Amino acid sequence: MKLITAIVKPTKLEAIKDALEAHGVAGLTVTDVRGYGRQRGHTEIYRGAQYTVEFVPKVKLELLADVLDVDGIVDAIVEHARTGEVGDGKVFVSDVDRVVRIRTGEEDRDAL
Amino acid sequence: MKLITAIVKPTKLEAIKDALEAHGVAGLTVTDVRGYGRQRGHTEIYRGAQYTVEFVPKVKLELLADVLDVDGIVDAIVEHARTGEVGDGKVFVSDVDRVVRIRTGEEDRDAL
Amino acid sequence: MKLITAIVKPTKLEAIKDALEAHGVAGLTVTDVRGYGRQRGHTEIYRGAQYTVEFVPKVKLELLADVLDVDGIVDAIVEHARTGEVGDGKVFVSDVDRVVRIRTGEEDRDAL
Amino acid sequence: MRRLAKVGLLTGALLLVAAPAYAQQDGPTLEALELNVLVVFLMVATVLVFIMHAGFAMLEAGMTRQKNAGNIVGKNLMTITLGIITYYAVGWALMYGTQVGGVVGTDMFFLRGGSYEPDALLEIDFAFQAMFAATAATIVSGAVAERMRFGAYLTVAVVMTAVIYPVVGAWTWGGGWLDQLGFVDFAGSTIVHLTGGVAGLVGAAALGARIGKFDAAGKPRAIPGHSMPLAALGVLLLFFGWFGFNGGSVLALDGQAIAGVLVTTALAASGGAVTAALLTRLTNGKYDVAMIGNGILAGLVGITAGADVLSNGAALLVGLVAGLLVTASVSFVDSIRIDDPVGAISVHGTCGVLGTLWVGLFHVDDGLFTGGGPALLGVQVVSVAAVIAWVALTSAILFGALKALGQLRADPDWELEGLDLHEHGVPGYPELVFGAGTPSTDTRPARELSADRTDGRTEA
Amino acid sequence: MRRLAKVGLLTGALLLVAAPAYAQQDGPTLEALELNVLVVFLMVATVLVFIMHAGFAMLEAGMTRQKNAGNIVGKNLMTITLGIITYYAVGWALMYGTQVGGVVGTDMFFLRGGSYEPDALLEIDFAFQAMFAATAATIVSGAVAERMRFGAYLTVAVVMTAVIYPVVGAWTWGGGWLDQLGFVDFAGSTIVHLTGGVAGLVGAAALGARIGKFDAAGKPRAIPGHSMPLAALGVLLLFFGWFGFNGGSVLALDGQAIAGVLVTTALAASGGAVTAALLTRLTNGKYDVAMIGNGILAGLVGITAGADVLSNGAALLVGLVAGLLVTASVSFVDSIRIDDPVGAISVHGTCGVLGTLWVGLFHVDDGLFTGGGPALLGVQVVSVAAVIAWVALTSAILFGALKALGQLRADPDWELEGLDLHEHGVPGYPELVFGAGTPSTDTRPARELSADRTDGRTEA
Amino acid sequence: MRRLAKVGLLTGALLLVAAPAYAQQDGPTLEALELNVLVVFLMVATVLVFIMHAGFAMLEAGMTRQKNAGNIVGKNLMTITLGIITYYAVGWALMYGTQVGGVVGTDMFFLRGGSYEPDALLEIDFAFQAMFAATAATIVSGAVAERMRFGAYLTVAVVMTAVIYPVVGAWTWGGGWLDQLGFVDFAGSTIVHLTGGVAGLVGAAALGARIGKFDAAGKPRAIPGHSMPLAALGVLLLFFGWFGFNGGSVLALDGQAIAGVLVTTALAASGGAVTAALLTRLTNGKYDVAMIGNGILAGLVGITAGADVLSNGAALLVGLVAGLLVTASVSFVDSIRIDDPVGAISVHGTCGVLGTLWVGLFHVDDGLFTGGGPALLGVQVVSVAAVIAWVALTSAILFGALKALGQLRADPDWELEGLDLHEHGVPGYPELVFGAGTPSTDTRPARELSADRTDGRTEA
Ligand SMILES: Nc1ncnc2c1ncn2[C@@H]1O[C@H](COP(=O)(O)OP(=O)(O)O)[C@@H](O)[C@H]1O
Ligand SMILES: Nc1ncnc2c1ncn2[C@@H]1O[C@H](COP(=O)(O)OP(=O)(O)O)[C@@H](O)[C@H]1O
Ligand SMILES: Nc1ncnc2c1ncn2[C@@H]1O[C@H](COP(=O)(O)OP(=O)(O)O)[C@@H](O)[C@H]1O
Repeated sequence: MKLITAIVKPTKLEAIKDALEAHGVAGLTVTDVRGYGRQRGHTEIYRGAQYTVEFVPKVKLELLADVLDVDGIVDAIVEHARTGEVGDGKVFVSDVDRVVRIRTGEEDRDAL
Repeated sequence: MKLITAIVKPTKLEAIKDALEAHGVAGLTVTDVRGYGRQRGHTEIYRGAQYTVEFVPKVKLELLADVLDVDGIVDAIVEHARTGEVGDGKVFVSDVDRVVRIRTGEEDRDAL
Repeated sequence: MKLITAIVKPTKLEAIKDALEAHGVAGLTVTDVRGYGRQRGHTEIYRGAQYTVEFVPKVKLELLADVLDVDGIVDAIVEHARTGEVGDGKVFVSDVDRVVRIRTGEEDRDAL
Repeated sequence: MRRLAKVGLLTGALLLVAAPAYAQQDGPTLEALELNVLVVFLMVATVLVFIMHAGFAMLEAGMTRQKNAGNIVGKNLMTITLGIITYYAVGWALMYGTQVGGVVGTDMFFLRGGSYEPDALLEIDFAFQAMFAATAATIVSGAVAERMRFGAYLTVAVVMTAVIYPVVGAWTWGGGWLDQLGFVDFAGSTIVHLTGGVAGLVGAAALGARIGKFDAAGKPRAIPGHSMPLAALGVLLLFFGWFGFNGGSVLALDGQAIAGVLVTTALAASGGAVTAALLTRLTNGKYDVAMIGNGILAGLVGITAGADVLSNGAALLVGLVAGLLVTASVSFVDSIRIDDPVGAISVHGTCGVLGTLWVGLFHVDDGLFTGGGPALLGVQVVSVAAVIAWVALTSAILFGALKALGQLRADPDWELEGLDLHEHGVPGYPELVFGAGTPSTDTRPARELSADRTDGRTEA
Repeated sequence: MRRLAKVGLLTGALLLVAAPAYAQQDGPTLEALELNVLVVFLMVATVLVFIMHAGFAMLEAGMTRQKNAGNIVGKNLMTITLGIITYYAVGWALMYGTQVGGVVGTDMFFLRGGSYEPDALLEIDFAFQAMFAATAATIVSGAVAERMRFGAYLTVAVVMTAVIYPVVGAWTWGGGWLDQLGFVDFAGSTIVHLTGGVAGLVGAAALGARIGKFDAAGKPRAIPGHSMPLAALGVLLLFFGWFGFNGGSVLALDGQAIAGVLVTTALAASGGAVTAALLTRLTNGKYDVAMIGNGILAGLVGITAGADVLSNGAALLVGLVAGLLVTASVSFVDSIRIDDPVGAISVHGTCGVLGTLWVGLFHVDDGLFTGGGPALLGVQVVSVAAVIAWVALTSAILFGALKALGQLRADPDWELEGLDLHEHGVPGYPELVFGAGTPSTDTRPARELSADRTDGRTEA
Repeated sequence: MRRLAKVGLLTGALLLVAAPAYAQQDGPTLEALELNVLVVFLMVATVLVFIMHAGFAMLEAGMTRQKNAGNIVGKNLMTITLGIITYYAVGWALMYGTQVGGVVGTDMFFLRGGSYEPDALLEIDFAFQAMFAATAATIVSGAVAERMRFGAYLTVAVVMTAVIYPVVGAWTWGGGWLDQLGFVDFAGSTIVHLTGGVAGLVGAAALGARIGKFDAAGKPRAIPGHSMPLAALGVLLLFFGWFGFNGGSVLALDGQAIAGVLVTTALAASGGAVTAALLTRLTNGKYDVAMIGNGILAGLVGITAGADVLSNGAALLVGLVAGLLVTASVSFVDSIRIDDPVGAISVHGTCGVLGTLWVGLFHVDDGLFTGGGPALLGVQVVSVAAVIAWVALTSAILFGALKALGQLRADPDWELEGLDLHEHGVPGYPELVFGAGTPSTDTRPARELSADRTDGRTEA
């Protein structure tokens, strides 16, 4: 089993979710995060003083998937998350030993 | 070392934490997340228009544990997170190379 | 590729970020989390009743890095996150199969 | 044409248009002016009491959890509006209609018929007093917050403003048997606040505690409200409105009385804050801001019965005592396993009793401690008891019936997930629950949107 | 020296200092007192209408998303302030200056010259009416929320208070042609609310919908506001202020009229809440709190035209109807793919028409259903049509010009990330966006800071 | 019996009950009516000034971080309440008691004894002025926000309302030496606002900056407030209340003066908004909403000294200037490394000076630019200097003593984690800190709870 993690622009979440749904993905988990990267934050003036925001709001998707489905899912995410502008984010894949569905106790593929 | 991740219903957090504490777990980390899965969100009417919430509030627990303790912890989580209703969530386990306790620099088992 | 995860005190975020930047780290992702551990929460009185907060606000940093950079980064985090008080948090390292930069499709080292 | 004209013209011209009969009858006499000014004074008082409903809304929202924030303010919106209609249709009649046996009025439904012709005084008096009726009802909403069904609450609000409060009013301000006994309750420590507090107590008892309020051993656990700024705003709006609540209750253009009442009101509220602050600091080591808010309200409830007949010193003192009493009462209510999320029972009930009895003790002329003997105190005690009995009985029937019908308490999962979602379909703070910017709405292909903004950002 | 003195002294002494001519002329006469009281009455009304701007700010902020919260309250701050200046410089003159052809005033710019000498009545009348002008403008801000540029909005606010609203005012309250026709609009269902509603409709149409408001198939999607407590506070502040809006519009020290207006206003608002609550409960199974808020405002707009000439029954009825109508209208506006985030078009536009026609139907003397024949109704219809035509035309030019200049709508990425960030540099809730405690500021070495607090914590 | 009765009856009957002596003495005369109306007018003004404390609470809370939200509103709750008591016990006496040498009053502690018998005017005057005293104190709380200990702040609030402000008041409104010099400060640009601003400056300097406010190089960093909607609500409530602050300061039933004051107040506030908006737009490219709010308040402070003696044009102008000045002043205060989280020093201090001197320049009769020569300006300058000297000295002693005792500044870890947690035990927004639905309370076994709700959800 694999865990696919994607850090993307918040405005892309809906499109990605729709694409993954079409792709047969049955579930995923979303977290609000803040990113620091090549896309710099803003420097603004607030009441006359400099206001530097170094973190940019992003959304993190976590998705458990079978090894065989990983590449398709990664491609779908990359396609729908891309604007071509700096700050589009990352997708990464890591290994998972075991997955359990709490409701039923099913494991691995069956747990998705 | 292993990382156990559980995505559960927010109302179950307290019971799980109490169970894990009883089980000897010394620490864990909690994140507010939103889940998309078999448990569908709501479709409501707000001011006459359809309001579809596709994400359901969930809580993510992350727990570093020694390999030997993993099964007991997973079982404890599954037991206390279960309502039997769709949306109870997932538990998954993955591998961790190295854990450091920041305060002391202790590593691995000693870092927990 | 490796994923370095650090759970630290929120007030240390800025110092750590500055240190990592000096260290050549190009990006990281931050999440607000709550921790349960040796550092106990508070027991307070609110309107005459006991108010026990068992979770302490923490910040989670996630950082994709090349294997070769891991130790230096971990050391930098540990150094700048440390107050010596209980609750300083953990750093842990895990393996990542593949990293993609969404904007360009570059992979692994090039994706950072 | 709508412009102010020179006064001579104006009084003539506009009045002739607006209300010819009236203008003819009154003319520019001192009496007519006094009447008109009295209406303006009561307009001020009416709007001040009205805005107390915003105060209750903010206080109750601030002192409960965010998952129920829409629900609680929804209750407040309905209380004042339903309350006005009900009091117009029925409540006023029972309270001020021609009485039967000193117990209840029988005419003037919909403000029609009865002993008064519709006129300026009737109308403004109604407006002022309708706000009071709704206040008695809204006190309940705090005590039953976070677990009662919305429909059931609407029923309670209707019955409170139609029957329970008006009957108390009939006995007292309506000239009924307690009034004849000599009961003194200037602006309603008992008539409004204790009535609301007792109904709240019965409601909270009938409902049971919120899930999680008491641990397995029955020990109370604090469930802090979600926003101290909203709670503080609520307290200050209530304090603001209370100047109209008490000031307007002079019900006459009597500057001496009005000024005196404003000062006693301000002093008592202030006293409540100070002792609540000090007591929490002394016992817990920390200043409990929510309790300071309750202390202010306790002082206000405490002065309400005697704002016009207490010296400034006695007013400050009742506030100081109320601040202590409310703190003790909140713990006591917890200790008997009644769950009152905002402290309504202690603030309005306990301190309502305090304020009423205080008049018996410190009335400038007739108080026990001011040389007036025990007679007034006796009347106050009897009246408090009578009101408690009536309200407890009727609200027990009301809440009991709703409970028997299974309509009283929200389902546990509604309660756990929040009443907002289940009763209203949408959380009070949707973006705190479902993420910012919901719905995330960038559904057009990227090329249709202009390129993401890059100003002020540099590519590394 | 600043102290109240005994009245005799006071009236003499202070008046002599403050306004010698005035004091001499008036003396302690009944007329002088009446004039002074009238000013106090209108001061009360003025501040009440003023606080409606806080009501609009809270309502509009609460009913839009958190990413635009700073922007929307910024608009409200600018509307009332720019509006006062513009109305002072130009608006009042066009509305109340010496008229040309019953269409527009021509003097009294900056309140100078013209038919009135500056005096107490002119000044207080201006203060009161300036708040009305700003109200007409601020209604627009709700309809165009979350996607219009700030600079463009300021332009709209200026033109609304300088020209569009004052011309409507000149035709009616200023004594122009509609007034001469016999148009009845007591406090401005048409003159203020419909004017704002029509301009809002034109603005919303010119702007187009917010990204994500309609799905690919054109079906409306709800975009809930970010804070129901703020929205409810806004509704209650508006209701509060409306007592001054309508009450003050009596414009005379006429207790009978004032009292009557307060009661009809309260009843209509209440009616709106009740039907909106019941209708949403019946159709969706849930009480829609935001719609209850809209229902209250709908009832208030509905009563505004006839608050002084409707019976209490007709007032309650117009509220009940308004609660239904606003609910239907909100859906209708959605269905024609106009995006009105806060329901301004339905509340102020649709119910503005309702209130104006209602006078034609139920005017105590001249209504169609009260034996007055169809004449008044005819005048009301013509007047509504005339106002719609004027406002639609001028605001179409205004919004059209802004659009042609590319200055109307915010860039899509501004809109997606929030107007706060792009127009104002800082989010309305920075810590919800960038994390709590921004900037995270513990930059001193650990040893300089005292050790982290450990009280109340135990090492395991 | 509590009902309005026909006026004849009423005036007789109720007055006899409430205040027999008074009723006898006054009768239904014009003088009695005027006095009673004056009390009503001052009641309106009093409640308006009171609600400014809600304005300060919301403004200060909105412009600071969420971790200190409970703390800051707690300070506001205590300032108004402690302030009322202190001013009642001591402050009024020092300010308005029989003076010694034009410097300080010596009797009337607890409003007793002294030159006035307790009567309607004394009582209402006290109520009105107590709100002013608390205003001077609460200004400080903004400047010292987010790092001062709660207990120390309470001490400051007491000393401000007991001594520092009353002595300034004794010199001026109390008839002391500055009054005798001819100092003109209508409603307190100097007496209230500058007094608060100077004490705030001293406090902020004594405390030092918040951690993170200045970077290693000493460059100021913005620390945005956590809620623009609350800040805007605060500004609008302050603007609202200021109509009473200035209007009520006429202290007489003088319609001419009251109306004029309301208009100058509205114009100045509006001017402040406009220039603050334009200036931030021109210099930063973005409209700074927080600065617009400061601009409004700056305009209000600027008009306060001369609201009754400035033409409308001069009023608008002082507002426009105040909007520029406050923007510059905020940057200047930053540049000298004083940390004033809400801009209190600039708004109340800098613009307090502006407003006071403006009177010397533009007083309708005696201004330098209106042909009155430099005399008044000289007096204004001297008075400003005297007040600054007194307040700076006394508050330096006060803050110095607290600092010497180690009681002034919160520990760094309190400050970093938030004063709410450490001073009050519970965050202002517990669910933002500890997660929604705290405590997560589903502790009963699953079978006891009804099954989780599945309505409207489908199993895939
Ligand atoms: N090394 C990294 N580890 C973890 N997250 C990263 C890393 N680099 C970037 N990110 C995340 O990806 C987001 C986008 O990265 P950025 O460098 O700004 O743009 P791009 O991915 O287009 O090169 C960042 O905001 C951050 O959340
Ligand atoms: N493939 C997945 N990857 C990551 N998280 C998942 C996945 N599927 C489900 N989840 C998470 O688990 C939660 C519960 O899943 P769901 O399918 O609704 O119910 P169940 O686990 O009972 O079958 C979801 O809300 C989501 O947060
Ligand atoms: N076993 C664990 N798994 C995951 N997170 C943990 C674990 N133990 C502790 N943490 C996280 O680390 C934080 C600090 O841990 P704690 O035990 O309080 O202090 P320390 O790390 O100094 O020993 C906790 O608040 C929690 O977020």
